[in-house]
Amino acid sequence: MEAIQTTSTADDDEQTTFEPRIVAFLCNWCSYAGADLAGTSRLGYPPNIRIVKLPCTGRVDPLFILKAFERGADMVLVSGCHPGDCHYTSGNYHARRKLPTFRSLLEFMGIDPRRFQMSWVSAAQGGKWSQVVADITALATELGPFEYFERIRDNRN
Amino acid sequence: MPTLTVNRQEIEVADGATVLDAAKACGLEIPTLCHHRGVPSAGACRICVVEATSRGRTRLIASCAYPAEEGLVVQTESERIKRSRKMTLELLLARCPESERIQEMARELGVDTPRFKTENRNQKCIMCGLCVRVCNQVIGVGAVCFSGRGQTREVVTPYKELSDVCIGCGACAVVCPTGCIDPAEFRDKLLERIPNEFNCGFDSRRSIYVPFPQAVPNKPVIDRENCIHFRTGGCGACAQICPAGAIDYEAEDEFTEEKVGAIVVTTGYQLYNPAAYEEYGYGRYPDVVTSLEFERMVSASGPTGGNVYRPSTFEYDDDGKIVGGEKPMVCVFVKCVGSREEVKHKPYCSNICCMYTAKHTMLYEHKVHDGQAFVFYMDVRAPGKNYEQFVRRVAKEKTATYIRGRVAKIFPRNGKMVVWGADTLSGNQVEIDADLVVLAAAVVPSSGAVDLAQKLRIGYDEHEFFNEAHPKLRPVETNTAGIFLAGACQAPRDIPETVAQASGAAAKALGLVVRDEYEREPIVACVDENTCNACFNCEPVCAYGAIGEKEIRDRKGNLVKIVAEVNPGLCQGCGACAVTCRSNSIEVEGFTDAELYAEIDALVP
Amino acid sequence: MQDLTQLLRETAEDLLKRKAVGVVIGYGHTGSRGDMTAVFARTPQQVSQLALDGECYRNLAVYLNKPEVRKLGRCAIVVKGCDRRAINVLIRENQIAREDLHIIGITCEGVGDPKMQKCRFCTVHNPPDCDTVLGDPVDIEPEEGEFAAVEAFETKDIDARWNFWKEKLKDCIRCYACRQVCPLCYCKQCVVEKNIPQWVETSSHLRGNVMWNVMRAFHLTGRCIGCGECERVCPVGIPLGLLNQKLIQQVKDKFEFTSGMSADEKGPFSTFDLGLDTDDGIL
Amino acid sequence: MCTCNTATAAEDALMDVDYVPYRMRIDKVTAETPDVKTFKLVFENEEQGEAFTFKAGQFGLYSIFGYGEATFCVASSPTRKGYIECSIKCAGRVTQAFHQLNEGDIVGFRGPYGNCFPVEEMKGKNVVFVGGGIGLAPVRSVIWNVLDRREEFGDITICYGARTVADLVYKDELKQWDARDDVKTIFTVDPGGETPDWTGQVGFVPTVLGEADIPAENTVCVLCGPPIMIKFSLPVLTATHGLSKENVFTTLENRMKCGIGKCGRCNVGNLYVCKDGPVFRCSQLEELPPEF
Amino acid sequence: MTDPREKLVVGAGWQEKLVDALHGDNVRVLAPVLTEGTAEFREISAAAEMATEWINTRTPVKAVLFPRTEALVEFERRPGEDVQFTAADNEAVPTVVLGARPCDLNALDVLDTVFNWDYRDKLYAERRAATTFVGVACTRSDEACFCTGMGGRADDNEGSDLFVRPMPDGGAVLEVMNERGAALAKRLDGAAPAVGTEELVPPAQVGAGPFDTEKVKEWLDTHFDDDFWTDMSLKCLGCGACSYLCPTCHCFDIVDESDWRKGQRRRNWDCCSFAQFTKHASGHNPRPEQHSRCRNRIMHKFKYFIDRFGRKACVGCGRCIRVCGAGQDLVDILAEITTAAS
Repeated sequence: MEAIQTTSTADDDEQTTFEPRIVAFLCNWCSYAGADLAGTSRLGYPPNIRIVKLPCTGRVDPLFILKAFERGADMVLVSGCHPGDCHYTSGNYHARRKLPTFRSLLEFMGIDPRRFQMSWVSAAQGGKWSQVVADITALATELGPFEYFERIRDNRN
Repeated sequence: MPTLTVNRQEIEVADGATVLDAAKACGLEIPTLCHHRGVPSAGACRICVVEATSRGRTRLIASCAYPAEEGLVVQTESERIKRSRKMTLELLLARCPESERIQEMARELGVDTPRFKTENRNQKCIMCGLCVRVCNQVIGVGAVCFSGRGQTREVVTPYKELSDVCIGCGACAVVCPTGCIDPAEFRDKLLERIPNEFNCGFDSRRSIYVPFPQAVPNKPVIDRENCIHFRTGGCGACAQICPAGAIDYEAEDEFTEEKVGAIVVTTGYQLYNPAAYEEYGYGRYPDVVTSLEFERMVSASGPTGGNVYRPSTFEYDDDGKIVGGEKPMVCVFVKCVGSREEVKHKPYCSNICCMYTAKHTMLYEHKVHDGQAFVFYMDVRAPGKNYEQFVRRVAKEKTATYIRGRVAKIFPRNGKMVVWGADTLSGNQVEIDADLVVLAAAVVPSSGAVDLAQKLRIGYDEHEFFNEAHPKLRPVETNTAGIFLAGACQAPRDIPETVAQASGAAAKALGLVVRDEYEREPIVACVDENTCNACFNCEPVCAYGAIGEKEIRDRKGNLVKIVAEVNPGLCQGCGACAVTCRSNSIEVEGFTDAELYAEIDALVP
Repeated sequence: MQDLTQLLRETAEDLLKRKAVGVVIGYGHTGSRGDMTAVFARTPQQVSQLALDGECYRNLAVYLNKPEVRKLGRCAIVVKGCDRRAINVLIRENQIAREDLHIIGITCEGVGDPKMQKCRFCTVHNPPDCDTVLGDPVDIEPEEGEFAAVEAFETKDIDARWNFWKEKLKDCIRCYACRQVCPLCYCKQCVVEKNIPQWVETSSHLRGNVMWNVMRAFHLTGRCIGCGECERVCPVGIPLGLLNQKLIQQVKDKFEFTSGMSADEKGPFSTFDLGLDTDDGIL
Repeated sequence: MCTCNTATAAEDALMDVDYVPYRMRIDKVTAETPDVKTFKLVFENEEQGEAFTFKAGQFGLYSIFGYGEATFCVASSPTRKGYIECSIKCAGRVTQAFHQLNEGDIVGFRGPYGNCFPVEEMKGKNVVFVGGGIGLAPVRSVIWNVLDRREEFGDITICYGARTVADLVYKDELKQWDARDDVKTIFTVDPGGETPDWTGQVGFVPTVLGEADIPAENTVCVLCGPPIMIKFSLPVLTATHGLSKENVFTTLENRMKCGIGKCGRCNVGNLYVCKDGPVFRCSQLEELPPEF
Repeated sequence: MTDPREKLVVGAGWQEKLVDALHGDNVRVLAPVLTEGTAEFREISAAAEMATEWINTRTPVKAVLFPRTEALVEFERRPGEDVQFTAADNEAVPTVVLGARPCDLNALDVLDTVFNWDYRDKLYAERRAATTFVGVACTRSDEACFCTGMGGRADDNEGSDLFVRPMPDGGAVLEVMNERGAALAKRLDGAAPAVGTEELVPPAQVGAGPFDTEKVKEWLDTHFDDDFWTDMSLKCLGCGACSYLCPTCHCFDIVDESDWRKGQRRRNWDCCSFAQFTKHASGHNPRPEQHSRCRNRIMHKFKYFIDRFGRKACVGCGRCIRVCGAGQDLVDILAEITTAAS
């Protein structure tokens, strides 16, 4: 996968120093292929995204999301096939129930729901992938470092 | 099964057969007028009389209506019969002297001029009632009937008015022995011509038809929507006529379930509808056609028999066949109609248009020797073997004038289609008065491609072309195991490419199905029997029904517990079950919790 | 209530005498302090320990998962409407078969003094599908909206929410009383006990505590019947019921699902509904 | 329980423990069976290595940082200095992680802890070693300890069995022992576990042990293996061969966390297996609550 | 009750002075602070934060010496390098604990024993040495309290370094129990020697009569296998609340918690009621059933610990009764055993 770094045009010093870390869980068949397409199509997108390939968004356990936050992710993205297009028939339908519910729980806990994003990006949507990453990176930059877990990372007690 | 004697020949006929049938079975010809195979006989015209002897008594009977009784002795040739027929024809000729059919029959029986005269001569109708019977008893509509008695008797519509009862099927006209019926007298709107889809609707077909000459299987099908039998319950003419008894109206479309080891998807393409270019007027101006319509025209088996005519001038025969038209002397071909149009249409190149357009110009030249062809093009893309040479030949032989530029507008003027375009090489505006404009419309996937893809669980791109597993390394496979692609359903492809891909797909499919043992994907789920709670929440989540129950027994065979089990042959490894399992007792090989944990762990230092 | 106690004892005695059950799990005032706790009557003599009153707030369904209790034979169990719902979930998740239970339902106007919060919006005062029902049918309108507490909490802004939970969860000592008392936490291996990999850290610090409590709540999505036992037993007073209630609200609003209303239902995460599910909030 | 231990224990007593392990480097990894590997560990700090002593039967806590600690006996002989060996069966989180390691990797080791086999007490006596599966590891430490001082002991018999030929550990050493004139060896595999070229016996350890010729007088036994094997071997040793339970020694493998009598995990009755064991006389075990 | 070495009288407001003096010396002061209906030991910056009316803290004072989680070893793995590890920074902070209850302080003896009986637990020992405990006589009790049943008293000064007997006017009689207490008492300006006739707030009356723990032990000695265990454990749900909040329970777990780069080896409270507590990696579990675990808990407190260390491991603080979600009652269990024994 190739991600061509877009040059940051931010003139604000603070903004240029903060590079959000975004962990993305992508389904193998649609979004991962879409990201791949973005790469082979030489579409640029911010390099802040770190991808975990999964067979399907249905494989995304909320544990993964929390663990990513715990480990220092500023944002988590889950991206998969559009509804109806799941390679496994219904994995994304299950994800579409489970993960937004989890997001509402996070929100209830006081974790900004915007820190957990979901998208549907098909294998042919290299352009959309590039756009999604650009958009959420901009959002993550705007939201700033996610410090809830950072602060308790080395918590002794 | 009665047995009777016809002209001293014994014959056994089917129950319900008529004497006429028996005679025919003996190879004897009996003239008829009011008889039609598909219509119940009435013995109205009495041309078909024969002598029949039963219980010692000999009479003249109408063979078309008289039942073939057991022991009946029939004589089809005799003076008495001849006299009777002559008399009948004399009378008919007197009534219908102009009818060619009657004249012909009269000649055969040696009747020259009738001895009788009638007031209202020159009728064609012989009052045989065949049309009334066909309409009532066969079509089942009853749109025509007899009216009046004796001299004033005539065949009319009820109240002599055009009625909606008539469905305009034209059966009456077909059966009329004297050809005196024009269905237009019964109904203002006749049954619509059924456009022949294979010929792009240029000509028509019947409601029972063979879809196209090379159809597989090459057998007729009934178009239920248009078939009179399915509309009124009547007709059934085709069933009566078919000597093989192959027509079965009861036959239903069936869903058959087949278990297969592989599927090759070859659903092909269709043309982008150029009506989307309003400025080209496709659909409004008959002389603006698509390349496929042109292709049908130049085909020897096509609607025009290989002649190129301007569609606005098509001449049809009674059967709806095109028999003539005006040859287009100036023909303009427009390429890239819908292709390579990022904004409103399709951004991709349709791949095949350059080559077939070059071919079309050549065929056009063959068909219309002194015609003039122009081609509007963006580029000429001819990257196949010998393709470039072919295009050069077209240019060299001047079969067409290539104009690099796009067409801005097409409109009719003085019976011509005016084509406004640009020649970007010379920088000039071009105006051509064309007789025919052929649009090389973009290639798009067949309608229903998305539905099919969703059924098969194969991917498709934003243009609805199916996705191959890998553009370079797995071009004929899909991401779903056992499903392969060939041809234009995957992307615009020409014939050699399609054939090559189809061969590859076939080989791949065979490679899959000929094996005795299969390798399954290593990425499947497995259940930890020790920790499984047997809640079976995973079961409904599995789209493949791969989760079953497993009984755990101790050494003595006592049931200890039941746990979930994954059938690795069915499992596709999506992992939805693993997430549903709260105790994390299901792992997906290759995407185990431990592996994913390590990945997440390492991603954010 | 006294006569109900009598009725219960008679029922239990009959069941035990007939050997229709091996144990009657009910309530009783036990010990020197007389707390209303679980009583396991295994002989007709022991039925005198059984009692019913307004303090039957425990959810005894949790004991149906205990192997030690199951060893005693077929169970008769005293349930209120809310507890009955928990049994429905257990049946739907194959943890117990309906025919292995004799359910003694007690109609309930709410328990505790003052009434427990869950009783104020209860709609299952009369437990359905019981083998024996004790008490007259109760018809009470809910006193407050089911999600009043959730809605009240949600008036806090996002940072205030986090600060609230941070302070609460900091105290979690990881005694797992919430898990052990939950009738629906029956996993042979809790996610926190799975150590390859160790998703949930076991140390009692905020990082692991957040993970544990969030996952505990999430594993009850579409399952929790809101008996409130987790919150009641938490030795450090974490309002766990609020988290559960939020998820109950979510599945009700989004998936039109209320857990435990029938034993045949499918959990909201075992199925999906193209008519209900939306792409809201998905890019 | 054994006198030789008290010296060590006294030295360690009231030593401050901060749970920081020795830094050890893996010197050699030997695959014993499909799921057992033997790790040879050397001290990174040479001083520590020189000062380090232990007794046969003692255990330690081996750790991989990020995965945790696990308890194993030291499988090498105290007579062989400068390194320790442990044989680890792949079972849980730590052992799985151990199996991923390679030579040169760093691990932690805390120990030695616990008591030991009373090698001094065995002097002048006939010694029978009975091992099953991975249970040979603690026995091996004693075997080499005894063989390295061969002249001090009487007849030596080694009876070792595993489920299959593949499951036999220390295959090279089995050959070495077999080749010695001064050691009697009985090697066996469970019925069905034999290979065509297997020259040893076929049968369960208690069975072949019962058929073996073992002197009843002046004999001690070191017995280690799966609980089921111990359960059935013990009567064979006592009833068939006439050994006293006092003279049969085994080790317990309770779960431990601290190794130093604090964490409360290994308690059996009022004993701390980590302090009062892991080596016990079979007569002692009979008096303990059956919680091991 | 142990005889104090010295008795002092201090007037109302003595806590303020003491806390201020200690803060001046950078000594951490922990005291019960009321939080949502219960009290917890928290670091205080002024005596006013301290609870005045409380029965006992939710968490026992053992947490000061033996926290519910603490780092033992710090480790770090840099790419391409071997793992590095060091002892965690656990430097003991000089601490004074104000307001510990006699039962909790009694319990320290159990912890002292365990953490020092053979090897000395460095972390515990250093914290112990740096901490001074100021015990205070109970003036209130609740129905779960049963220190008297275990031989304790509401005004037992055993285990305190300095023991406080409150007076109605806010003053107190302080008993100096040892050097640490004496050192603390020195900081109290205006303390006068007690005369012995000071009016004291009467100590709380704790309802439980003394148990004959010897009888209990006798019964336990001979009833390892008994239906009693099955019966009493039916109710138990196997959580760790009672152990975690028990002032004498000291079982712990050692776990590594880390991300891929660095982490800590931690010591956490553990509990013998957990089904996983003794479970081997092989799946074998020496205490597979709840009754064996419940039995172990009772046996450990009232038999094993006595056998080993000569004292029982229960001080009657009543926390296990208060927190038990299943309504399990240790007093009742002991009563039943006593009945069975007679």
